[in-house]
Amino acid sequence: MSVPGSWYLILAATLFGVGAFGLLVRRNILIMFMCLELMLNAVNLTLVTYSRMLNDIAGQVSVFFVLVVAAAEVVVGLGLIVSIFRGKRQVTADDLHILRG
Amino acid sequence: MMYLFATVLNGSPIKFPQISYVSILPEIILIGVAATIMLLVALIGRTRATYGYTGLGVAAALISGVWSYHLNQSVTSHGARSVIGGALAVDGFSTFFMILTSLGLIVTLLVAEAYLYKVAARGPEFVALTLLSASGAMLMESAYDLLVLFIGLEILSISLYVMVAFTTSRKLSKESAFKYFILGGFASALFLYGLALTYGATGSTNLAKIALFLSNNTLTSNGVLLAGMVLILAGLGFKVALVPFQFWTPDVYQGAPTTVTGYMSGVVKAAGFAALLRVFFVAFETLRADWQPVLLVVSVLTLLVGAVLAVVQKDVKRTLAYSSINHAGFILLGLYVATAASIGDSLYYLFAYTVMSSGTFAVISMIAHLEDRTEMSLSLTDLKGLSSKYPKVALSLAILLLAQAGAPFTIGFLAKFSVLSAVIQAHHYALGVLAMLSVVIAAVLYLRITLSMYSPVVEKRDVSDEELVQAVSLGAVAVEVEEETQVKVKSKIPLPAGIAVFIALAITIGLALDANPLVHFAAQATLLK
Amino acid sequence: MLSFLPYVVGLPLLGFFVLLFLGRRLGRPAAGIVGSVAVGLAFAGSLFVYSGLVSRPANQRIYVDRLFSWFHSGSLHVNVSLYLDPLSMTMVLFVTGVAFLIHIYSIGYMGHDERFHQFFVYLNLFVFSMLILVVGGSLPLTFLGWEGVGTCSYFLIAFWFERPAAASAGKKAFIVNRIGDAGFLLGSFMVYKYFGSLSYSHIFSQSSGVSHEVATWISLLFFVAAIGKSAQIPLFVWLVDAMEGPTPVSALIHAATMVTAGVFLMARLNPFLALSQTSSMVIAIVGVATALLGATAATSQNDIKKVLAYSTVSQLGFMFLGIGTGAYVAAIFLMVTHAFYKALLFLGAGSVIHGMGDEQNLKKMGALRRFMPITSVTFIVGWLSIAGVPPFSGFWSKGDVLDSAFVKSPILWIFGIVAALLTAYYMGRETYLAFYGPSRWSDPIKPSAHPHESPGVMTYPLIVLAVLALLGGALNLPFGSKIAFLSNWLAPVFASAPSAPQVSSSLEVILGVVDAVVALTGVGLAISLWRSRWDQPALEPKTLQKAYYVDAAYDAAVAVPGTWIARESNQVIDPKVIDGAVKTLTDLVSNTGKLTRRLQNGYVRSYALAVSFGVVVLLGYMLTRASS
Amino acid sequence: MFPYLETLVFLPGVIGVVIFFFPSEFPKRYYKGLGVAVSLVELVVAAAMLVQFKTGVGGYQMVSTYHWIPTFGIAWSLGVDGISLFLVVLSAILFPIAIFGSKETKDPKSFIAWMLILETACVGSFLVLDLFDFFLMFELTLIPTYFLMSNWGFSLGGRAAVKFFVYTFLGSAFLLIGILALVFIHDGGTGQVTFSIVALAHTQMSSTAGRLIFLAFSIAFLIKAPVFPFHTWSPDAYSQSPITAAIVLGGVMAKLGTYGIIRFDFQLFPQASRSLGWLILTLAVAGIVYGAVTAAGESHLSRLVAYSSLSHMGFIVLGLFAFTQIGLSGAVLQMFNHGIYTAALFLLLGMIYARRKTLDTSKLAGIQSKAPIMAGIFTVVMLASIGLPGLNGFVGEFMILLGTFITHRWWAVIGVSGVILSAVYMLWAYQKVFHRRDPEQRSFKDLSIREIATLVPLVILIVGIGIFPNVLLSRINPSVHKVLSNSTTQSIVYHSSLGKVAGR
Amino acid sequence: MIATITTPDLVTFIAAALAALVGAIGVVTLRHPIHAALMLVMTFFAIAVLFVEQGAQFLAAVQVIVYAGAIVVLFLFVIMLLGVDKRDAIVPKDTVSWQLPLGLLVAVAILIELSVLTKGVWATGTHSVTSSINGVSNIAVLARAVFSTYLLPFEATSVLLIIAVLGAVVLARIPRASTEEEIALEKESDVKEEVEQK
Repeated sequence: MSVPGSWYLILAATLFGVGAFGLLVRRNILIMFMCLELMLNAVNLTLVTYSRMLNDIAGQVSVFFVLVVAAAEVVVGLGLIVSIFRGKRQVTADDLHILRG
Repeated sequence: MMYLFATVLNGSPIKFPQISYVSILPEIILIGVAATIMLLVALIGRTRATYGYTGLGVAAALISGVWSYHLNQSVTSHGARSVIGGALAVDGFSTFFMILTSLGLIVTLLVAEAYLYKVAARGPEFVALTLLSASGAMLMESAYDLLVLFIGLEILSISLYVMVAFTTSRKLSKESAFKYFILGGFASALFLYGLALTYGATGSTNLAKIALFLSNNTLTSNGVLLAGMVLILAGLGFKVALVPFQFWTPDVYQGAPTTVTGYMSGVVKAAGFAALLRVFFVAFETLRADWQPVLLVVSVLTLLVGAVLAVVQKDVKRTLAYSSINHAGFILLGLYVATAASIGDSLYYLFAYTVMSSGTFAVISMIAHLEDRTEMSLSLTDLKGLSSKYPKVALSLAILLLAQAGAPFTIGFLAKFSVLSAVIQAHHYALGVLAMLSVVIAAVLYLRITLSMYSPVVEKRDVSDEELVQAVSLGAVAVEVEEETQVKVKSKIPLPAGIAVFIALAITIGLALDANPLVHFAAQATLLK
Repeated sequence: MLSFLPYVVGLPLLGFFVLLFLGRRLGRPAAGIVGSVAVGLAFAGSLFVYSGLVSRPANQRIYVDRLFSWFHSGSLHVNVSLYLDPLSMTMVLFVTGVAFLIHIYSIGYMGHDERFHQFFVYLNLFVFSMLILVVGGSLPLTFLGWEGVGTCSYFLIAFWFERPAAASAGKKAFIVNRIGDAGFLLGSFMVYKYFGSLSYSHIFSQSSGVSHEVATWISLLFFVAAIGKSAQIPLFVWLVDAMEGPTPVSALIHAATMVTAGVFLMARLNPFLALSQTSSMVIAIVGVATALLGATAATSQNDIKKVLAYSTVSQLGFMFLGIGTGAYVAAIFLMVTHAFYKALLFLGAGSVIHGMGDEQNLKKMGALRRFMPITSVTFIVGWLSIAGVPPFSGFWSKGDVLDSAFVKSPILWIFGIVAALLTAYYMGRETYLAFYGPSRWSDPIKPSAHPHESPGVMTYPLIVLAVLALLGGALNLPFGSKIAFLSNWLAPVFASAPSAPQVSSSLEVILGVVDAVVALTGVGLAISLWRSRWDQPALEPKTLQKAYYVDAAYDAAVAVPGTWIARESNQVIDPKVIDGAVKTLTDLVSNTGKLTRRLQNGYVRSYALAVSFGVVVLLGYMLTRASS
Repeated sequence: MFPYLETLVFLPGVIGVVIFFFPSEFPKRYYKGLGVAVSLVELVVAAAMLVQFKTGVGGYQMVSTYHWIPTFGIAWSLGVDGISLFLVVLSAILFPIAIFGSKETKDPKSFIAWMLILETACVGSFLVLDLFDFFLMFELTLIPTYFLMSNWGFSLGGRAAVKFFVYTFLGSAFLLIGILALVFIHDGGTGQVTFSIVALAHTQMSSTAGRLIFLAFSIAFLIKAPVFPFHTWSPDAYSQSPITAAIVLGGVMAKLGTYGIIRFDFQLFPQASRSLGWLILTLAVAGIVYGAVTAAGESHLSRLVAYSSLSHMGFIVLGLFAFTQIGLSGAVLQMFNHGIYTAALFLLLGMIYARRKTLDTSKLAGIQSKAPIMAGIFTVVMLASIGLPGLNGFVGEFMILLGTFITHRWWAVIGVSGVILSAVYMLWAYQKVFHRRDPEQRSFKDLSIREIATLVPLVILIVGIGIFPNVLLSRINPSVHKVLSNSTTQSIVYHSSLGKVAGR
Repeated sequence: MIATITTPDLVTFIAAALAALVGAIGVVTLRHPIHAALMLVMTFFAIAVLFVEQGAQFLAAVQVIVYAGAIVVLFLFVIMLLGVDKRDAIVPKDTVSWQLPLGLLVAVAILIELSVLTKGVWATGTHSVTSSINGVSNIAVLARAVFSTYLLPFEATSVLLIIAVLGAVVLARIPRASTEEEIALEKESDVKEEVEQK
């Protein structure tokens, strides 16, 4: 018998929480982005776990799609970051706060 | 070939679902034309003129709109159906939104023409991205499966990230693109987590199956389900800018190219609401008692935040961003009431809002073009003297703004009226009063914009607001009207944008004078299942 | 013949319109002549009407001419109808008569004014309004005339509106009168409420049906109106200021006709007074007090017209004394004779002013009898008449009033007698200061001031009025009922009055003698004190000069705080309090906005935090919803 | 029959909209003439309607209905009765005069277009018999007014316009809620969604609901009128509007509030109108006194007229809530009269402003000696406003106070003080502006023939109605009687059964 | 229940979970982006292990290839490209003082709320019969699902990839201010914007 699904799920939730926490507190844009990936991975873990628990392939299929989405997002996101910060020595999100109020 | 491949893998053949190409033709057209445009760019190369590409895009939008209308007609006569293994629904609801999306797309593309001239090198890509993004919107609107919904959402969003970033030579644009991207990613993650939890709780991602499961089973522990639902609400609420998920809206609306802002406020919001409606009224219908109070609180907050924060803004686009938040609150109000009539009213409102908002941003974009500024942060004072320079533009903007404020003989009025009547019919009197208060507060913001358009450019000492108010209330002054500095600038209004604004105006007023078609149209779109 | 009545009323109106549109073109003196002719014809017409009325039997001398319906709604029907009875006939006659004389006089007096024609525009309108007032067949119509004369009075007082004093005086007169008008309106409302109609014929036929209390309220409310119009305590202040108007105006409006409208009104409404002893007493007391106040104040004035103004106040007080004691006929009698001699005195004063080059200060006159013989003689006639020296008209009319006061209450009579004594005295003082003594007008600063007699157009009216003042007593001589023409003539009008106080003939003789003695005493006193002196501060105390500081008291108690309240209301309460409340609401919104927007701090992390926070709250809510 | 009402409602507005699409080559100087011509045609149609109007009949006449949005139960329904009749005529009279007297040179095209649209909105508000349509028209008045005020107004016109818009819009917000609540209560009772006031007049509801909805309606009307203490937008709006708009604002639009009270409050909520009448009466009386006192402290003539309007509208509201035939008829009459003399006052102020560029009483003096004709006409108008008998202001005021006295004695007594106070502020201002001598001896042209021509119709009306108010009253009375009898019948029926009313 | 878990499974799970957690915490706390990226790789690997542990072999492979192989490499490229050397710590003087404590609070709150909501019952859905994973092989079952029920989303992901390409092209081609004059203008407008915002 394998480890109960709920353990995995709690682990996934924790990973999700850590990722979210990272997004909230980090100011390095790249690291914020990494935290996003972390959250997506947590979701993936959840989906795979559910897939096993429900004996249903849909969860795994979802992970498959999430992977694609994540890839596309990363491509565009990093492209964006590059185009924004090209030539700048700093990639701090806090520099971008002109728009406010 | 496919079949062979599948047989080799596994003794039994894969049962491919019946693909009704007719039903997904609108999306196919958009995607196909986008691909064609990219191909043409590769073959022909780039020119500064982008008429051709825009024309292609508009044609695609038009055809997909017409086709959606055709679908709508067939659906109303033959009934709704779900296609491609239950992944998509073709019903009054989805076709309604697809028509709306096509409309918004047409306006966006027409307006973009003038903007594209300035970013000529990448013009075709912009058109292609917009078409792709709209196809994502359509996917969201007809999705009958959370996963399809998610894919649609991402198609919509990722292309939008690029569109927002289209003018990153400006600092504001960069900032807004970045914020939208990070927060959009965050919202997607939340949505996805919600999807996962819902899947775990119900064993499916298909809306119909979820609904079936929930109506057949009474869960002893529905915590996961509720958590999933809340996270989905957060993810979609982000897209339609509900409080407290609205923080990105003003920043992004302000910093994005105005054309894109218009697109976001119209098409994207419509798609978001479509998804929200579909998920909550199909999949989570049985949980109504759980989500209804949430919608109440959120809609009230959204109404108030949108209105109250709008009146203290100085930037036009930012102000309008808050106004769109206020509108979102109104639409949500109809969802909260959740009667068949009220949903129809919400849809009506959504339609009206999309048209008015797209039109408004179209005019703003036109002003940017006329003033010969690629992108700008247009403050209220920048608008001064507009009416004497471009009376027609000013009048159009004024009408659209007043329509948003709920002026009579516009669909804006009918929209507010119908949502309110649903609210009152359900005996939520206090809520009605509150909503109207927010309308009154919001009226100030529209008036402030029109006011600055119609006030002359005065080269005089700056009188502070407080002084002026003081003077008005004391009535001590009967100052003569200052002589305007007449600056007659004869920039030509770009024809495509002119057409776009005309379309918006024609719908705004025309469908108010003869209200029946749209009323019926929206009412029929409430056939969700 | 009676049907000629509308034309009598209409003629001055016609004159008004002709002068209004053509006056400037007519120029002078044609405009004045047109105006005078209109009023003259009206006078002639009223004689014609009179002959018609008098030809009827005494108890049928009421003629109602319903012209058209003015306004109606529900049970309210107000017609434009004329109501002619002996009382209004009397008024019509003397109003048109005196007005005609004064019109003629004005042609001369206003001869050099730049707005000559306009003066006659106003005068004709005034005569029309006055006629409407007296023959109006219902309360609203009377009110039309009532307000009309007030408005004309306003126009005419402020005729020389470039002078701030004149403008202010006009405004003051109108506003003070409006206080009275409020009483008139409320009185009318009461009448409608209890009678269901506003027309006299209807009211009078039912007046006995109301309670004492209602009658008291109604009569007191109308008395408020009369107080305003007839310058009684406490609303007399406007009349003295009204002397800013041209002198013919003072003569016509502020002495002879308009100010007596209050007396007329009370006489007209005698059925109510008859039902209420309370209000009669109030009227009598107010009347005698006013008579005394006016008389004392008149003793110390230095302005030739102000003496006459206070005198008018005082005489009107006498009339109200008559009304209050139930001697309506006496009051009307006094009103008519007063019209004669007071118009005479004012016109005489006007002649003096005209001759002196607009000098009005008595202390700068003297010895004018040598330069203005006709004026001085007629003025002396007026003096003796008002003083009540037999056989001048004032003796008879004032005597009647005092007699009835004696019957009512000796205390009233004593005050009345004192006032009568003072009347003889102050008019003597004025006569002596103006026409006798050393000349004090050879002012080196104004050498051009050279007194001269006025032209014939001014002196002839003086002569006519002097004759009337002398012989006016003949209207109602107390020698048997046959000769008492006015009493007989007016008897039907006051039929409902319980009984006019009757004095035995012996007492009447005694009282008459007392009156005469008092009058002569007053005259003698004036002669002895002022024959050779002109400056006696001891006899002109400041308090009396200022008329007991009533005007100043009004300033302090009403005008100053009123202005303050208005200003505060306009500059503080409206913008700061009421609009301030509105503004507080809007500020609440914008301040909330300003506070809330600080959450929108521009940091993307904070936005994400907000999103997460939203999720936390939503999850938290779901905790309460989750099934266990 | 000729569609009088349809023509009246749509003619100016449609032409106004069309004007917006005129080519820019169209000569600017013709716009004013065009505006006058259109509004004169409107006047002719209104006159024809007046002739067609049957006297002695209380109900709606010339009724026509078109089902506009059947799904929402909304119909486009027009009709006229004695109450709306003269308000329509008033609008038809004032608009040509206001346009003819306008001096706006800036962008005449839009100016005329907005004016014509405003005329449609005003006339429409008076003629529609459907709550939805009424709300639409009631709201529509705001937009042209807003533009007129902010584009052609004085320097602070924009701010005043926003204040005006938002303030009245706030009232409308409650009105809309009230309308919907009423409609759905009716729907709940009868299962029929309709906005027709005739149908809704017999809605059964609890007295609490009736009162609340009554208040929701009333707040909109009280703000529009304006009635104390909801008036603070009006001094700003009146003083910052272009004179042309001020004429309409004070002359016609203020009447929307009082008209709404009669047409909707009284007919839809007779119970609540009576039970809460004391409240409105008190506000009205407070407004009479407060408006007059505040006007006395005012130095800006337009603002003074605004405060005086507050006082006069107080009288009108007083007459309405007296619930007597006399008071109500008087109030309806006075609505017309107030429109006439207020318009005339604003025209005169405009003429003074054109000459002196100020309306501050402390900067004006001695006009009467330079311009006797203007002074004369001003005097007549002023006296009409003071309520001098023989001029039009009197009859209405008298009837109002009399009607009030019968049922609410003490309110009438306080109201009478307004008679005194109105003389105070008016004469005070007149003295400052027209009397005395101008210390600087500047020149001041008397009225031109054109200006006299603008004013004469109003002066004729002022005098004519003062003497022959019956021309109006004979048409007003039957409708007023109907309103009152409706509300009394209803109050009886309310306690017994609904059957009788339905049968009637 | 724990007793029934086989030891290798338990050990694998604990090891992988620890690795994933440490990696995640490392991403969040490490100052240098490159270190963070390496920590991310560790998490990805750990998760891949957990996938295998749950019978999702194919996904585990894809996870390693796509995430660790492609995505993190992309990250590293960008870090190199931008030449970011400025370090950013998690707790330096933060401009928004309440961000860190509130962030922590919120994250913890979400976790707690989730666990309270579930009460240990995570999966309430019914076991699937139609698309069971106990098929021939993981890949075959997955493929079958992708080409039948999920055909549409599968096709739609192609659009995503187009967009990714298109986006990358567009973003890469964004013209920089070319002339000195334009650069000056840009700076000026930046300054102006900042002033306006303040």
